[in-house]
Amino acid sequence: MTLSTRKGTVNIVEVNRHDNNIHAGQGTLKGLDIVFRKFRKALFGKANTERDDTEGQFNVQYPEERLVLAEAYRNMPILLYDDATGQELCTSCFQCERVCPPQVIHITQAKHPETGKPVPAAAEFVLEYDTCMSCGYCAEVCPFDAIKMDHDFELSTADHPALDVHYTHLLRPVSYYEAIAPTMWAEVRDAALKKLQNNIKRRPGNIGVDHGQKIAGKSSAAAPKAATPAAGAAGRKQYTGPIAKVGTSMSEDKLARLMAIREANTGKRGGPPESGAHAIEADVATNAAGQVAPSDQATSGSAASKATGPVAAPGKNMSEDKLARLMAIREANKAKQGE
Amino acid sequence: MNYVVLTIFFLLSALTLGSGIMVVTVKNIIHAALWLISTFVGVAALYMLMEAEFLAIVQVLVYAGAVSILVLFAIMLTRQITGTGTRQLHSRWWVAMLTAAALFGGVIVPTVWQQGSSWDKTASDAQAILVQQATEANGGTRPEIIPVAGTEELGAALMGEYLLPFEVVSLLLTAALIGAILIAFEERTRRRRVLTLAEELALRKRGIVEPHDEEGAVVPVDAEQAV
Amino acid sequence: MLKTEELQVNIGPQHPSTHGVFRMLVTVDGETLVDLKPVFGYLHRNHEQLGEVNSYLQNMPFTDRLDYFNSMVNNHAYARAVEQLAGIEVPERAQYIRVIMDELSRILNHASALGFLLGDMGAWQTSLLWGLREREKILDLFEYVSGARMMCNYSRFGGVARDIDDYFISEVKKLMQGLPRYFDEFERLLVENEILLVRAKGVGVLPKELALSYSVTGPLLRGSGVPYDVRKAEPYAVYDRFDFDIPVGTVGDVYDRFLVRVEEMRQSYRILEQALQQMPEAEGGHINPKVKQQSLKPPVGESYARVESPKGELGFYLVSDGSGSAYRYKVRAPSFINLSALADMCKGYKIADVVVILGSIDIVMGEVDR
Amino acid sequence: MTYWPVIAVDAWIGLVLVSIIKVTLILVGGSLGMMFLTWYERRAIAYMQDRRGPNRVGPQGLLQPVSEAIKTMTKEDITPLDADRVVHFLAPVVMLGATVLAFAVIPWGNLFPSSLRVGVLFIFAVTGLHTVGMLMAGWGSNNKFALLGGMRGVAQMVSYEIPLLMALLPIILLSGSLSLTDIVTRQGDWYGFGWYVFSPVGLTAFITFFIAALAEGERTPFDIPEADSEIVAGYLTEYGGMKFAVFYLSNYMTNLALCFIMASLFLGGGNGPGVTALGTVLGGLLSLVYFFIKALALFFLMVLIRGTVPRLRVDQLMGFAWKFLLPIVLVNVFSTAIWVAITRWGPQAQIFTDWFGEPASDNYLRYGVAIVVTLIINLLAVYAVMRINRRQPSDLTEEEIALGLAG
Amino acid sequence: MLTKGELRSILSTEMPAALDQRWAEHAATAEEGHGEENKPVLQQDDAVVNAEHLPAVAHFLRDTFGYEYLSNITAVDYLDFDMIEVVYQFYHIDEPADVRVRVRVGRNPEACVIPSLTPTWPGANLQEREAYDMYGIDFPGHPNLARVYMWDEFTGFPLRKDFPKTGDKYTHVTGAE
Repeated sequence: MTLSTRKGTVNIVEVNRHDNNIHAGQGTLKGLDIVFRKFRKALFGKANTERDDTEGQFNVQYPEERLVLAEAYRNMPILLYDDATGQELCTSCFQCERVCPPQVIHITQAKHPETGKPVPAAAEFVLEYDTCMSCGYCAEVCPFDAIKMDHDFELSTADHPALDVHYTHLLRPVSYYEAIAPTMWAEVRDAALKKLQNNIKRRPGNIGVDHGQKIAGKSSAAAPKAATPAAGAAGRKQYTGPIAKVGTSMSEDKLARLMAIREANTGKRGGPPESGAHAIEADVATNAAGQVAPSDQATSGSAASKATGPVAAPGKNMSEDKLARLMAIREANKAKQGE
Repeated sequence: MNYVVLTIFFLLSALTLGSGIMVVTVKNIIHAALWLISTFVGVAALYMLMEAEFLAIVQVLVYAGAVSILVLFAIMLTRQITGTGTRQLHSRWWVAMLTAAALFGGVIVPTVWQQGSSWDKTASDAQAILVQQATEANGGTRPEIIPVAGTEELGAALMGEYLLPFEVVSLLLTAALIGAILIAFEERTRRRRVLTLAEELALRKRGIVEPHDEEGAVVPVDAEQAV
Repeated sequence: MLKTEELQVNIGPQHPSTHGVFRMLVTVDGETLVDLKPVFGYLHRNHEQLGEVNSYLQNMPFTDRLDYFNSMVNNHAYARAVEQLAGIEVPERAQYIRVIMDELSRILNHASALGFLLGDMGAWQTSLLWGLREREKILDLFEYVSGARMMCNYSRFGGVARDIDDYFISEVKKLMQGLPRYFDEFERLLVENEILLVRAKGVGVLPKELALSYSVTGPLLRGSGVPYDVRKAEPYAVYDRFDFDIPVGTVGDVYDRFLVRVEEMRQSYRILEQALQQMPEAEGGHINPKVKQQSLKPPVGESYARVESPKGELGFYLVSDGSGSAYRYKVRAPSFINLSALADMCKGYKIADVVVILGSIDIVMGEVDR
Repeated sequence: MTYWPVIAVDAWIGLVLVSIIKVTLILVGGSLGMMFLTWYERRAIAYMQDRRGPNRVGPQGLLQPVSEAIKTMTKEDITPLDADRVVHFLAPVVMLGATVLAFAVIPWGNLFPSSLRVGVLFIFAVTGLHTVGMLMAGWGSNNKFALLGGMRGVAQMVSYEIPLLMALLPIILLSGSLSLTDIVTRQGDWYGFGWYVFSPVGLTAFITFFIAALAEGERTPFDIPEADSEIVAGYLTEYGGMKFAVFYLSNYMTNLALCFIMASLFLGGGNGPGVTALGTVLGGLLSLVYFFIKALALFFLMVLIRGTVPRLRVDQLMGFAWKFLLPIVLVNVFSTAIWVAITRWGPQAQIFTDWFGEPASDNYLRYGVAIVVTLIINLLAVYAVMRINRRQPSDLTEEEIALGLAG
Repeated sequence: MLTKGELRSILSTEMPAALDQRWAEHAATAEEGHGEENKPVLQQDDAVVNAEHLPAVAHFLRDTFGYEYLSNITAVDYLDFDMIEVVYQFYHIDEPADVRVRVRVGRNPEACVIPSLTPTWPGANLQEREAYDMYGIDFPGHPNLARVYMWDEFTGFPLRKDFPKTGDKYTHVTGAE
């Protein structure tokens, strides 16, 4: 139906009010029928995992099953440091502090111990996790790719003051971020590491490394974050849910680029990476090994799956194919280093 | 006579009488109504003790379940429920008491006079007495229907012997029902009706800007809103 | 004669069906509603003043918190207002991305709003959970593209934060294969349900003649039979390139609003189909690279930009004094203004209808209280 | 061993003991049954909504109600300051008492028949006492929502008791007894399939009774007394912890009892194929199984309805009871009388014998005629009632059409 | 369809008394300082009407041109001009562009009075209440002019530019005062 207005015609569709139908309960019966069909489908355990599916159980049994998080997923900001040297990427340029909408970032710039001149490194970096609104602006504006958004969301704590997170607990190795967001890191990696090299030249002594090295990304228990994913990771099973196929979004050329970058970097860095990276690689390996026969466990419906990986890893959120590819890359890298 | 039954009987009687006393002594009328329900239930239990199942159940169904609910309903819609500050005793309370006592005596004395000799009879004895009385009344032959409170007998009696009173009572109740509906209907039409937006608009379209209800009060219609 | 006494009841602020902390001071005569006073502000956080303190970019994530069901639409509207103020061009591709996000938002909003409406009517959440199932899928897509499920913070001045990729498009297409089934199921479940009919027909009528004077917009206005849709009246983004209909009701009661929402989901589906088809040819990247996002200082002036949010006309009124933050930042929140019709719409109906009428307006307190 | 006969000296002591054991069994069994029902309902409704429902505590979440019982029992018992403390406290007790009494006369399959001659009436008499508890709760809480809920609840109960009892009349007419045990045994013909629901009058009675039972048990679409979206939780608003749990318990036990009663009255109770063939003990056990399956199936129907339909409004609820259910039920009583006349009257109505032959259980002609006649009467009644209640668009004024009242 | 500024010229012939000329000179001075930061400029294109004539103008706009949808009421506090401007945005149902009617009133309580549009446009109800709550504008004729966001006991009007904005909960983290 079209309606003519001064501007021309507008297509309108008048809704059908079913005024002239006789309603003797058949509408209710129709409803009962469709609900019963749903019930039957769900009762026999049909799982609803595909995006075009409208039948079957769609809920995720959270602590055991987890959705694969998108790479772009942002929760709380973290700071990165280089695995190899322990150099922090942050240069205290205050861009993030300025852009932060709720004003929760507080940076103190490092000073040269002798001259007192500012050094491109942060002496202290405080983030109020309780007020942070996870908008992701800090990561977006950071010219040095030092601040990134973490994927860890299990941050609940009874200790409210601990949510003013300090530098030591904010730091993660670069490899950690690489594991949770490989493509996003690959896009910026070159530039970031180059800038870091420039900054390191201007950092005297131990400035810029004396926060991250002490905890080396393995996250002390005092930190409200970081301890939790590892603790809860044992016995986690891979959920091939609606978003599990995120990894497929990595296009071929991107992948190739990633490989190239990795190879170049290993050459540049020289020497084996630091412990953090090792740990992650080991975890990835165990994770992948544990996934040889995950399917029957996943469908068995038992609450706790039996996989007992030693320490699970940030890599747990990745889909299988992504993991496999990452593994392949890592293997290649290792082989290169060994030579 | 069985002591257990006797004990139960006294307990139930105490409950019934105690509740009855509470009905007239408590100040809060809601509590009074609740005590009334307790009385009804006690009476029903007494019926049950006498194996008059149907009567007991009807007592619960009608009195405890329906009549008292209506009483409660009516009470809750009134004010002064708590009854604080109201006097319970009239200055000539003794007149009322004497009247009540006289009436009670008028019922209980003849009963005791007549039935006093059969107090130690059990239920089956009572049945026998009933049979005997009915036989005497029927002129020596045992009648087919023994008047006890069974459902079948009740039904037969209502549809046979007492058909006319039954029908008269039914008519009376129907009349009462219709009357109640009439009163309620009148009340409803007289009540100030709250107009919905669409009704207001419809009235305004017909040119009635300020509709009056029957009492002459103006149902406000915002004249400014007329489009 | 017997007289009945009017009773005042506070529905809310803590009440299962007031959609947040919202209070209705209701005067009832028996069960019939005589007067209703909406009371709110419990969630007031001075959003507009924050907008005058923050820089233009900093304010973007705050708009997420207005109507937290449709943060994509809020971002879009705010970005439009700033773009209009600063004269920023938006690439075609970014426009398409915004349209896709808006229409996905509309589907997810209506799916859950209808579920909540039926929940208010007393249906035990079945329709709601079916709606939430579809909503989950869409939210997962939002998360994939923007990084967050609800607080998307996706638009930027002159575009959107991240480009969408082939995977996203293929997933949207896949989602759209299932959506018609969901619509059909939903209609089978409830559209002709007798109890819904008696609960919704003739309830909360907002006549066509009065609807516009109440300034209501969105499904509320269209349910009353006024074919007004910002997407048609002022085709922003690329809406003039799509072929879609405006669903309108005839009576203006709860049932019409219900049906209009159901039909709007189908129309959104049509728009999505066309958008995905036209998208590959669209020029330009996902964002205008010339715009200085952080230090944006629009010239002195004012702008008002509006979009058709799922709840109605969402507008942002900005006054710039040439500095980095707005001189005046005002949100024309559809839920807030639609609420002004609530009291009159409820008058004369039963107290049980009030929650249904409120549900049919589809308010979000984050937007009402700001 | 010597004191054992001492106890048995007086028969009444044994009677009291047995009664105590029975009452305990009913209370414990009822509570367990209620716990099971909550789990059953939540799981079933979860599957309807594509969810899983409680599945953590115990196998398949079966112990979830237990954990919740513990939770409610350990909660603080709060009485509002201005509430009528005694009434507020007694309301759940009255409610539960009324419910438990109803269980006294339910025949558990063919194993434990009940003996009360007016069992059917008894059940409705004692469940009628619910209204007292509801009103006490609503008034005693001193809360407007609670009072509204209590009032609504009582109005609903009182209204729906009439169609409920009237819907029962055909069954009483058919069986000629008020005892549940008798009614069940009389449905044992036709290889255990002589259920009353298979006759047109029985079917009509069943449907109307089921609808009225939904209202009596406060189930959707008639859960108006506790309509959570309108009046928070109705008369339960001010209750928490153990008192609330008692209300909850009584509510579910009522529903359970109603399901048992419906299974007994219309679906043949424990009757089914093979019950008579297997003998007393085995057949009795089988009948118990049949009985529970029927009751749970009926409860599933209630859950299915809860998962599908919205709630009616108060005035619509009342209108439905008085304008739809009551006329249909009354006509059904009449057509039951016709059914009885056609199938059973021999000498009373010679003309039937002339036409259809002697009344007997294998005189299919009589049954066929009865089915056709009563079916026609009932369908006509339903049509007439719907026709009268549905106002034609031509009867409406222009404004009313504009208001959307046509449907 | 009315173009930008057309209503102003129409009004100057139809209802010359309704137009508010007081702010023309202010605008002229502001025009010179264009480009200077942190200084808002008064818009001159739209019809600026006297407060008491606002209902008449609004009805004129609705009845003559069919602008019957009052979309938005925005109050802006121009502290520099000691004036509060209220912008009424009207839409025609078929037109993409709005017509803005501006009312400029003083900031002191006696002058801050604008007749309410709620009797004709009930949709203005909550928006006028909001303007009252946040800016202290009195709308005579409004059925229930009470605070809408702030609590009733609150004093002051929070969105006025001279309303004090103080307090930082997180000074203990930064150590700043």
